Amino acid sequence: MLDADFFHRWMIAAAGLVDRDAEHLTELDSAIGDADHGSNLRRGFAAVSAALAKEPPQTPGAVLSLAGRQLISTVGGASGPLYGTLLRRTGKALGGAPAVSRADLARALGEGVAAVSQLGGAQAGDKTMLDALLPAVDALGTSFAAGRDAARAGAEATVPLRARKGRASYLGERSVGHQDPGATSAALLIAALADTAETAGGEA
Amino acid sequence: MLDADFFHRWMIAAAGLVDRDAEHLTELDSAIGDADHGSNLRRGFAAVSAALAKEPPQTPGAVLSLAGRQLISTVGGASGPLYGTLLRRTGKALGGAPAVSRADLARALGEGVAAVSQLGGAQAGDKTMLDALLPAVDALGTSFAAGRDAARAGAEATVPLRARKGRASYLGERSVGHQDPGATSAALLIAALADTAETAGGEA
Amino acid sequence: MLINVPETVVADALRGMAASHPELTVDVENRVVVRRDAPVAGKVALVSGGGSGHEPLHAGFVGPGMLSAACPGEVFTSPVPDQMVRAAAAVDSGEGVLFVVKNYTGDVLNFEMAAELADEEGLRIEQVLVDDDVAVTDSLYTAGRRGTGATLFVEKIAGAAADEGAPLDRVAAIARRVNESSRSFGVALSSVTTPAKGSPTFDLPAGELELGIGIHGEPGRERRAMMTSREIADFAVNAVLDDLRPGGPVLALVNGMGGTPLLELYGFGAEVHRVLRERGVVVARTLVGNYVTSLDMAGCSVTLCRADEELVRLWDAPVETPALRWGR
Amino acid sequence: MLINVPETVVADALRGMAASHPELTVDVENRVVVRRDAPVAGKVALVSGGGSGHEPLHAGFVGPGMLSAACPGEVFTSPVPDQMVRAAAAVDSGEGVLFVVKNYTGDVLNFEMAAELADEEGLRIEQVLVDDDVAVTDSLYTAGRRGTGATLFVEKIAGAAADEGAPLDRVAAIARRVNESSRSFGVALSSVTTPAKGSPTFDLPAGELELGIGIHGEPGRERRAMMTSREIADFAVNAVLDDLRPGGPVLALVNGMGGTPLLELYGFGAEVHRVLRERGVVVARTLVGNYVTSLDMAGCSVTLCRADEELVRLWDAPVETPALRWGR
Ligand SMILES: Nc1ncnc2c1ncn2[C@@H]1O[C@H](COP(=O)(O)OP(=O)(O)O)[C@@H](O)[C@H]1O
Ligand SMILES: Nc1ncnc2c1ncn2[C@@H]1O[C@H](COP(=O)(O)OP(=O)(O)O)[C@@H](O)[C@H]1O
Ligand SMILES: [Mg+2]
Ligand SMILES: [Mg+2]
Ligand SMILES: [Mg+2]
Ligand SMILES: [Mg+2]
Repeated sequence: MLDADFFHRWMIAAAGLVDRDAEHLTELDSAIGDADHGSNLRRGFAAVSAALAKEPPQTPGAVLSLAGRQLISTVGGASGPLYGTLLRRTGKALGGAPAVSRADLARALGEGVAAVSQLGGAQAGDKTMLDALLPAVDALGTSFAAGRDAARAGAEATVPLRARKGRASYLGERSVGHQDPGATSAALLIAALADTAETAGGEA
Repeated sequence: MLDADFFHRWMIAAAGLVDRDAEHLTELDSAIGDADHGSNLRRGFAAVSAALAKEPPQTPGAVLSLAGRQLISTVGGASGPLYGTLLRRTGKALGGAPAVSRADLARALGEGVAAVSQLGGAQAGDKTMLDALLPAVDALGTSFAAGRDAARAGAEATVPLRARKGRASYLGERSVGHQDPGATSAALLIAALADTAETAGGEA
Repeated sequence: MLINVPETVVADALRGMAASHPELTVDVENRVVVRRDAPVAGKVALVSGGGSGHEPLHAGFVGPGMLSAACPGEVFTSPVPDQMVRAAAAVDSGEGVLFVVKNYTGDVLNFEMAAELADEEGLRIEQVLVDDDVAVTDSLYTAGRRGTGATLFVEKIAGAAADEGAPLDRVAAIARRVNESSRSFGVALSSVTTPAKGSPTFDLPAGELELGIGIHGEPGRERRAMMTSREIADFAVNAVLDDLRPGGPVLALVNGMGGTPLLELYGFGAEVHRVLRERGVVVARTLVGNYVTSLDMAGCSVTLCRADEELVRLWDAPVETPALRWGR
Repeated sequence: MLINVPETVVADALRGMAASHPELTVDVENRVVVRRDAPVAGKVALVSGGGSGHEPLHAGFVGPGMLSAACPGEVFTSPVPDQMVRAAAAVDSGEGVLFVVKNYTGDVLNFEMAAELADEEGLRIEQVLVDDDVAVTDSLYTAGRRGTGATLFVEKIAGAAADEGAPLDRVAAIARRVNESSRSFGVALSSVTTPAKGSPTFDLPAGELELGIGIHGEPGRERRAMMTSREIADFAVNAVLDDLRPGGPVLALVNGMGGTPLLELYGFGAEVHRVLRERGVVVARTLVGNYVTSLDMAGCSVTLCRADEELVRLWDAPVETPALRWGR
């Protein structure tokens, strides 16, 4: 079972990967966006880490809710409300349980992802973070590692797509041939989850 | 003897050389000035050519006076009033004579050059057009060709000088190592004179 | 770049605004710029905001006759809901608050969240979405037209209506009318360098330009060999007119993207007027300058707004902000 | 560049000014910009001018409370005497005309010739020479200090004095007092590209800057590795203060050279205020913006003016020009 500490470590791991790859994310965003995705998420996850350190929440749901609120309050842009909603809704779906299973998490994350789709109006194939998140949710039913692989594959599969949502959609055909920054960061978020699970010792 | 037509052709020749070397003059001016000397003089001498074509003056003095007035009215910058004064004063010194000798011209040009020095307050060695004009006036006593050589040598000798007048003086030590644009264009003016004399058939 | 570190550019700029504009209250920590005399009794308040890097938009438009408050986000990143809620609370006189939102996914989502939160706090909020950029096709396959130069028209004219004492629904209706009556088209002659990235967002060789750009350093719809001012005006004004089809006079904004000298911008303005004359369009008022910018980007945009008598009157009404001032 | 051909940039810009500023009379052919209501009976007139490429200086400062007319020259080239004489004749109400001349050999010589010609035509002319740039040593070995940012202070304050009805000698005396009370220092973060040359006037690699530059793309006195906004403010403000030694409050102009985003300029303004605070100098008024520019050059300058009560009052007096407007 995954307790609050696990979710806490997940967020810290996500902050680490985002920090490591921030330049790369910004580079991707400069090709089809406005060159701020890396610094946006770095700022947001740094705030998440700080908030969690200050007063560590006691349940998985509370960890994700706090993280989501922090992202909404510090990121801005499209990714702030979307990632914030993802984590808040996932946290809400986890309820007050002190520990949850991988299957619980996959289900809750599914609700979170649905909320992102509803908020932003994007569907699979629109070349957004959803293209990494949707396959990840499915694969998490199998294993954390499968979730990571599916998310990365989903992110890479955005390259040939033409963007239909967000800033990249302004480019029309010129958005083709570039990997979506949000899908790439979403894959990092899922990779951080799998890393955390592996460090915790095998499949939880 | 040099008649109005000779002076007219001198001015046309000067316009030609300035036009040919305008980019070079501007290049020199961008190193130690503001990158406009070539376009300034091109504009001015084009106006001189146009004015002379419209109503060709009947005496050498009138040709130079008209040319000088045109430069003052169309060039602007430091070189407009200075070159304008040079030609107007030289023209005035030539008086109403229908034709003049090389010696007359050398003397009159000496007065013009003195007027430039008085107007702009510069002396020999200040890294200005005077560094080409002063030796040229002396050498014109000998021959047109000597005038041309002296002017060019004077212009080249401005390279190691530190500017004490005009825009280049703002650079202080950094003005050293560059040829002065105004001295370079002054050498063109004298070269045009020698060219005109040669085309007219030997020493006048 | 003239900065300390990328992380503090927005806070540094707000400190600078605080030091030089005693007529504004600048909350540097919470990133809210408010006119000092807010809330103004009996008047609807206007709040706008968006990513930084477009100055003087928005904070430069705070003052009598225009915005009550502005919320600057990080460079090219929409502000967060907390800022907007705080701004709304600071300026609301009880008559309600209009949010002026440029149509970008980030701005729309953050203002939407802010509106919900403000609503929970008992504030009356209306929103107007600005989407004037004809370079973007407004279809299911895009995030819709971007908000660019028309923002200035909306903020000025709706601000004047609020100043006259119009109620919230009427101020919002006028703001929407201005937006619906406005179209823009932008051109980049250089890329843009954000403090965070430190190098140009896209490569644009000298001798080429991007047609149909926005104000965030996104590449445009099309790259071409360099065009003359005349040709660019033909292209941009025609693109706007073909979409706008004005039947009467227009307001014109000849806007610089930040890196184009005013000398060149005025020359471009002359060409804009020429095209309009050729197409038989009368220009009621023209504004030329760097108002809705994209950091150091060289380039320009043209915004036209179909202007009836009421809009012209509200445009002419007094305004007293750091970047826009006239009337008495 | 956003131009047609280099030869017409100034004329094109004047056509644009004519189209967008009905309050000005723009003589495109003769290159004179005059306030429409000139000559103003009973008032001394102010005429300025200089090379183009410094916009909004000078034409953007024509209007009530500031200049009566401006004469734009070619880019970075002083205007010719004919323009100044024509301008003076257009604005003189019989009370005389003050020429505001920036101290460059070209400007000085051309205005001098104009003054002689105007004198011959029976006009009463006074001249004030602006030379505020402390980067240039004022010695026998230079053309003297350049005129830069202080021009704005001189034109605004002398314009206000003229507007109050002060006679010519008094307007000239105030103008000279403002100049003597003002010092500037400028920094370039990039070179400048003139239309005629089409490529940067000097090479300035990213990561380096030029200290002590003027407004014509001349290289500065010294090249250094890039400095932070904080360090540049320390250097520039100290250079000005060490020469100016104000005993009381100052007016401050935090000026952009054209290519620096307003976001960065405000951040720099915060640092300027910090240095002044540290040195115990009280700032009476601050103006931040692109006012005395050098085409697309990135960079900034700081101008400080020792301000007694009279100068502050005249600074605050109403002004109504394209680029500077306040008061009522
Ligand atoms: N409507 C949307 N639904 C889902 N994801 C979106 C949507 N719009 C944008 N995104 C995601 O957000 C990413 C961009 O985030 P970011 O650069 O931080 O914000 P902004 O576009 O406001 O600068 C995109 O790469 C995309 O994955
Ligand atoms: N006081 C002076 N006396 C003589 N010649 C001068 C003086 N000042 C400048 N010059 C000449 O003028 C030249 C520059 O002319 P130009 O570039 O057309 O004018 P500006 O310096 O106003 O841009 C210099 O190279 C120098 O030879
Ligand atoms: Mg982005
Ligand atoms: Mg020059
Ligand atoms: Mg963004
Ligand atoms: Mg010049």
